[in-house]
Amino acid sequence: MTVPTELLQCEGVGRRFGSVTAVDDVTLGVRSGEVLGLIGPNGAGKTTLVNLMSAYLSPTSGEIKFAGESIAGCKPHELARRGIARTYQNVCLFEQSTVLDNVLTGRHLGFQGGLWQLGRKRHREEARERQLAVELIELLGLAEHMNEDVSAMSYGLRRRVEIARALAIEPQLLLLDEPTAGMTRTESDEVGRLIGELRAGGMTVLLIDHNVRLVSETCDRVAVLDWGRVIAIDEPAEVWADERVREAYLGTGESG
Amino acid sequence: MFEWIPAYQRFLLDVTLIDIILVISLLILFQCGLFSMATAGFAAIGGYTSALLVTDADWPVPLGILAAVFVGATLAVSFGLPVLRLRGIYLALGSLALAQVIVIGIANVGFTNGVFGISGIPTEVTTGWLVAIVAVILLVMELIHRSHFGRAMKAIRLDEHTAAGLGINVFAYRMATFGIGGAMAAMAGALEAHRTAVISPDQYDFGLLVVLLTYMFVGGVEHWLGPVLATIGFRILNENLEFAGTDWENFYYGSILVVVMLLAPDGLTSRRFTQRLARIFRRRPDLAT
Amino acid sequence: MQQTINGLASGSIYALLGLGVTLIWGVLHVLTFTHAQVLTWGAFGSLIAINRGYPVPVAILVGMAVAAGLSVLIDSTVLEMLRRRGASEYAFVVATIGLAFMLESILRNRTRARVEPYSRDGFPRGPIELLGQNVPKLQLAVLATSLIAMAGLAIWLNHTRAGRGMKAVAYSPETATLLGINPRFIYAVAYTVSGMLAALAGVFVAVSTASVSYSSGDRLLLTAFAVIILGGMGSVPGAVVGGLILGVIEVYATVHVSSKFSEVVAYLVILVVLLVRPSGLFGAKEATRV
Amino acid sequence: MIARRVVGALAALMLVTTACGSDDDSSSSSADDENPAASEPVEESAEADDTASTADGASADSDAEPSEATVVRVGVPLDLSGPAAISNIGLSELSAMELALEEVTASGMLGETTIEMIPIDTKGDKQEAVAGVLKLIEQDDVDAIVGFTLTPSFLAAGPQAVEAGLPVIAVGVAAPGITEVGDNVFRIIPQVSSLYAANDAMIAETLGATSAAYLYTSDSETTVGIHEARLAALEDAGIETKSVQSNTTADTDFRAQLTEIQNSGADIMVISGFPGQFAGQFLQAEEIGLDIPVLSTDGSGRNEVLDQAGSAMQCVIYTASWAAQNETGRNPHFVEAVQTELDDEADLYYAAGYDGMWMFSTALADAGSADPDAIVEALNNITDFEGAFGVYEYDDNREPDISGINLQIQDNEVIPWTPDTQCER
Repeated sequence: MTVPTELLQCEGVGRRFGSVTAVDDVTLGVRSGEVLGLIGPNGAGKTTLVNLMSAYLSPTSGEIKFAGESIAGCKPHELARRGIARTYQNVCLFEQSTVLDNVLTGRHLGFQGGLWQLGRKRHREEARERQLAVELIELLGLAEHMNEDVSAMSYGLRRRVEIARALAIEPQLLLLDEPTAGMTRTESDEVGRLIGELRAGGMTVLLIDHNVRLVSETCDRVAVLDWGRVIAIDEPAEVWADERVREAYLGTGESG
Repeated sequence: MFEWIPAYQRFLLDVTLIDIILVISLLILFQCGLFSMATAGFAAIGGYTSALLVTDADWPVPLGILAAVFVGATLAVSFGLPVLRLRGIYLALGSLALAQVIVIGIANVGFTNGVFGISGIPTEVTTGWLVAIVAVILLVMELIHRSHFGRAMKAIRLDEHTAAGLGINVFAYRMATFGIGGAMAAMAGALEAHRTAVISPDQYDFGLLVVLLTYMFVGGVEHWLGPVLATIGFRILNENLEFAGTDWENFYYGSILVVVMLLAPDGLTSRRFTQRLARIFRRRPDLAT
Repeated sequence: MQQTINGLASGSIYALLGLGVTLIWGVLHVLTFTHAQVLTWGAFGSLIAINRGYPVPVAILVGMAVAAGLSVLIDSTVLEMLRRRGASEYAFVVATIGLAFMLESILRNRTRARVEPYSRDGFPRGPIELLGQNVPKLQLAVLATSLIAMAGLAIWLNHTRAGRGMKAVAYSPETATLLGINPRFIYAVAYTVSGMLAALAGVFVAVSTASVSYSSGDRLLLTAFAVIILGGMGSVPGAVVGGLILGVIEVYATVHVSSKFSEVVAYLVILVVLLVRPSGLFGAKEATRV
Repeated sequence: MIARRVVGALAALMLVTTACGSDDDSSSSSADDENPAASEPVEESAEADDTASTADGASADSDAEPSEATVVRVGVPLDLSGPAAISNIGLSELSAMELALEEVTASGMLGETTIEMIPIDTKGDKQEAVAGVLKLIEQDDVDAIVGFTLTPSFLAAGPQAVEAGLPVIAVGVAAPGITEVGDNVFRIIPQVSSLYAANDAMIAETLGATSAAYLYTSDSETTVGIHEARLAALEDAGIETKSVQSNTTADTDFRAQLTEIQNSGADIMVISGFPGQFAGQFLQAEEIGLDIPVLSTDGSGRNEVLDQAGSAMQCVIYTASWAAQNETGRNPHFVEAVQTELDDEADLYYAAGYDGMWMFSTALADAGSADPDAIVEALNNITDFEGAFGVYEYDDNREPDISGINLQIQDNEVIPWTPDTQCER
C-alpha cells in the first residue's frame, strides 16, 4: 500500500487566546480524496482548528501546509483561490439575497472578464456561471427555492445553500463545520449521501459533526479532539473503541 | 447644448449634478460596506487643487480638474492604507476626523488663502460637461452593479468574512473603492469650484456631509438609482420649501427625513420598501371586491 | 498648571457629552445626532427656570428634567417605531438627523433666533487661590460637578439593579428579556441619564459664555463623537478619559503649537490613537463572527 | 395601519405648513399692505418700468407725479439661517430694510412708485447665494439688488448681478475689495479693517502700550481680515506683538488662549471677534484675572453683550463704523425707530439694512426711474446722504466716506471715547 498524499497538513499547530490554549500542538493530515471526520466535545477547539485551516486565524505555533505549501501569511481569500472552501458553524449566508445570488457570489473566482468587457462575451460568461450555479443548486436539491430569499428559509435549507455556495468555488478541500446541526434525520442523511457523492467525484472533505452515525457512515477516518489536542485518529470503528475517546466523551457529559 | 435653459434653472441643474457625483462617491464606498465620512475632505482637496492650479499656475481648467482627480485618488489611497484598518462606526468617525484635519488645515495655511478662500476662479464648466460626466459615472455604476464586481461588493457589504472565504479580496476591493470614491469627490469639488467661481473652507463642513448622507440613505444603498433620485427629489423639495419660510424650512426637512425612515428604513428604493408598496397596491383590489 | 486646569475643565464638559452619547451607543447601538439639541433644550430649560427666579440648583434640575423628558420622548416615539421595524443603524442615523433639524428649528423660532443672555447670578464667580494659582471658582465647580456626576454614574452602573440591567441589555436584549429585564424600560433609563448629562454640559457651556442660543450645541456634537471614538464606543471610562484627554490636548496644542491648529492637533491625535488601537482607548475589540 | 397613521400625521403637518406659510407671507409683506398699489399684478412690471422710466425721464423730478403707478422690485439676498451669530445679522438687516421701506413709502418721496422687496435666504452658502441671485434676476425680474450679509456669498453671487447690469448695494459685507467686483456695486458698511487700522495705533499710544496680544476668530474672513489689518497697523506703529491667539466661531471656552495672553505679559489685548462670543471672552478673561486694557471690535457695546458681561467689560475701547451715540444724519431718528417699531436696540446691522434701503430709495427718487444706469448714476451723484451712519456720500471707488467713531464701555454704558477720556477700573 502506497502512502497516501496529504492535501492538508497540520504540523504541531497551536493557537492561544491570551492565556487560553484553544488548539495545542495538533499534528494532523487530511489525505487527498478522503473524508476525514473531526469530532470532540464542545469547546475542544474544532472550530478554532477550522479557522486556522482556512486562514481566518493564524497559528501561534506550528505550521499548516496546503498541497505541500505553507499557508502562513495567507489571507482567507487567497486560500479560497488555492482551493479551500468552507461552511460556518452558525451559517453565514448573505441575507436578503436569493439562493441563486448566494451561490453565484461563490462563483466569484470563475469570472475573468473586466468591467469593460461588454456585449456578447460578457453575457456568455454570466450565462456560463449562472448555469454552473443552477446546477449546484439542483445538486443540493434546492431547485424549487432558487429565487427565494435565504432570510426566510428553514435552517436545514440554509445549511444546504451554504454547502452549495462553498462548492461553487470548485475547491479541492471542503471544510464542513457542523453541516447537519439543526437538521432532521432525513435531511442529515441527505447531506451524508451528498458527501459520499463528492468523495466519489474526488473531493477531499473535512467534516466536523456531532452526529456519530453520520460520521461513522461517511468518514474514512476520524480524528478526535479534546482540550485542543488530537487524542486519536483512525478508522471510525477503531476510534470508537479507543479508551481515551470514551473517557473524553463520558467525562464531559457530551450532549451532542 | 443646454443654453436654452434659463441660467437660474441651469445653475440648479448643475448643482444637482455635482451633488449626484458626491453622493455616488459616498455610495460606491458604502456598497463595499465602508461608511466613510471623508467625502467633504476630498471634495475640498479637489476644489483647492484645481482652483489653485488654474488661478495661480494658469493651468487650463480641464487639466486642473484632472489634476484634482489624480490628487484625490492618490490621497485617498495613501490615507486608505491606515484608515481602512478601522471598521464600522470607527471608520466613519475616523474618516470624519481625517476630513476635519484636511478642511481645518486648508483654512489655516497660507497658500490656500485661508478662510478668505479663492475667488474669481474661471467658470468654464458647462452643463454639457456635467451631464456627460454624470452619465459616464452612472453607466459605470450600472456596469459594476450587473457584473460579478457588484456581487462581490454586495457580499463584502453584507459579510466581509464570508466574502473573503469565497475568494473575494476584500482589502483590494475596499482600497479600490476608497481611491475611486476619493477621486470622484475630488472631481466634484473641482467641478463645483469651476461652477460657483468662489471656494472657501467653510463650505466643506459637517453640514455638507449630513446632506449627502441623508440623500444616500433616503434613496437606499442597494442601487445607484435610489440616491440619484433622492438627490433630485431633495433639490426640488428644497426649491419648493421656500413657501415654509426660512424659519420652518429645516423643520419640514427634518420631519421628511423622519417620516421616510419610518416608512422605508432601508431607503425608498430598498427591496423591503418596494415589496411592501407592491403588497399594499395589490391588496387594494382585494378590499374592493 | 493653570492651563492643565483649563484643559481638564473643558475636558470634563466634553466627557459629560461623550458619556451621554456612549451610553446610548452602548445600550441601543444608535449614534444619536440629537444629542446637541438635547443639550441646548436642557440649557434653555434651566434658563427659563433661572429667569423665573428659581435658585440655580433647582434650575439645573429643571434643565435636566427637560432634556431627559425630551430624550425619552424621542426614544419612545420615533426610535421605538424604528426598532419595531428592525431598522438598520443607518436608519437611526438619518432619523436622528431629521429630529435634530426639527428640534433646532422649533427652538430657533421660539427664541426668534437670538442669543439669549444667561445669568451667572448664583453660580460661583471670581477666582480662588489654589497652589499659588488663581483658579476660577466656576471652573472648579464645573470640574467637581462633572467628576461627581461621572463617579455617580459609574457606581450606579455597577452597583444598582437598573445599572446592571443596562449592562445586560447592552450585551444582549434577548438574554436580558429572559432574565426578566424589560429592554424598553432600560432604553428609557439610558435616554434619561444621557439627557441629564447633556443638560448638565449645556448649563456649563451656557454659564461659562453667559449666553445660550439655538445653535449653542452645534460644534459640541462633533466634539462628543470625537470623545467617544477616542475613548472607545460604548465605554464609560473611555468617555471620561477621552473627554479629559481631548480637553487637555486642545489646551496643550494652544500653548505649544498654536491656537489656530488646536483642533487639527486634536483630530490628528484621534487618528493616531485609532491607528494604534482601532477600537479606541477603552473600546471592546469588535468581535469577529467566525 | 401604522402606515395610515403616519400618512395622517403627514397630512396634519402639511396643514401646519400652509398655516405657518401664510403667516410668514403676511408679515414679510407688511410694507405692501399699507400701499394698495402693491397688490396690483406685478407680472408686467418690466413693461411698466419702461413706460414709467420714459414718463419719469421726461419730468426728471421725483416731485412730479408719474402718470401711472409703478412697482420697482428690489431683490434682497441675505443670510438668514445658519448659526445664530450669522442669522442674527441677516435677520436684523432684513427687518431694518423693511422699516426703512415703510418710512420711505410713508414719506411719499417716490410718488406713485412703490418698492417691492423680494427677500431670499442665501443660508450662508455660496451655491444658495448664486442660485438665489439668479432667481431674483431671471424669475423675479428685479430692478436692483440691495442685500448680502457675508462676503463669500457676495463674492460668489455679486458677479451674477454685475453681469446682469443691475445696481447693487451691498449692505452687510465689510471686507475690502467689494466694490471692485463691478462699477455698479456700492456698499454701506465701510471697509472695517482700514477703519480699525486707522484708529488702533492712536488708542494704543494713548494707553501708553508698547506691546500687544491678539485674540481673533480664525474661521471667518471678516474677523481674520480685521485682525490682520490691526496687527499690521500696530506693528507699523512700533507696538511689539507678544502673542497671537485664535478661536473659532463655535468655541465656548477661551481660557486657554486668554491664559496664554496673560502669560505673554502684553500691555494691551486686541480682540477681533463677533458679538455672540464677546460675553464669554470677557467673562473668562475676568475669571482668570487678565486685567490689561482691551481694544475690542464693533458690536462690543450691543445691549445683550452688556447684559451678559458688562461688568467684565469696564473700560473696553472699540471703534465703530456706526454708533448710537452719533448725533448726525438720520441716526437719532433711526435709533428711536428701531426701539419703537422693532422693539430692539439699534445696532450696526440694523443701521446697514436701514441705510441700504434709504440709499436705494433716494437714488430711485433722484433718478426718477428704475433704469439701472440711471440709478447707478444717481448713487454716484448723491451728496450729503443722511443716514444712520451719519452724513456721507460715495467716493470714486463707490465706497462710503464714513470715518467711524471711538467708543468706550464704562459702567455698562457706551460712551464716545477721546484721548482725554478717563476710565476707572
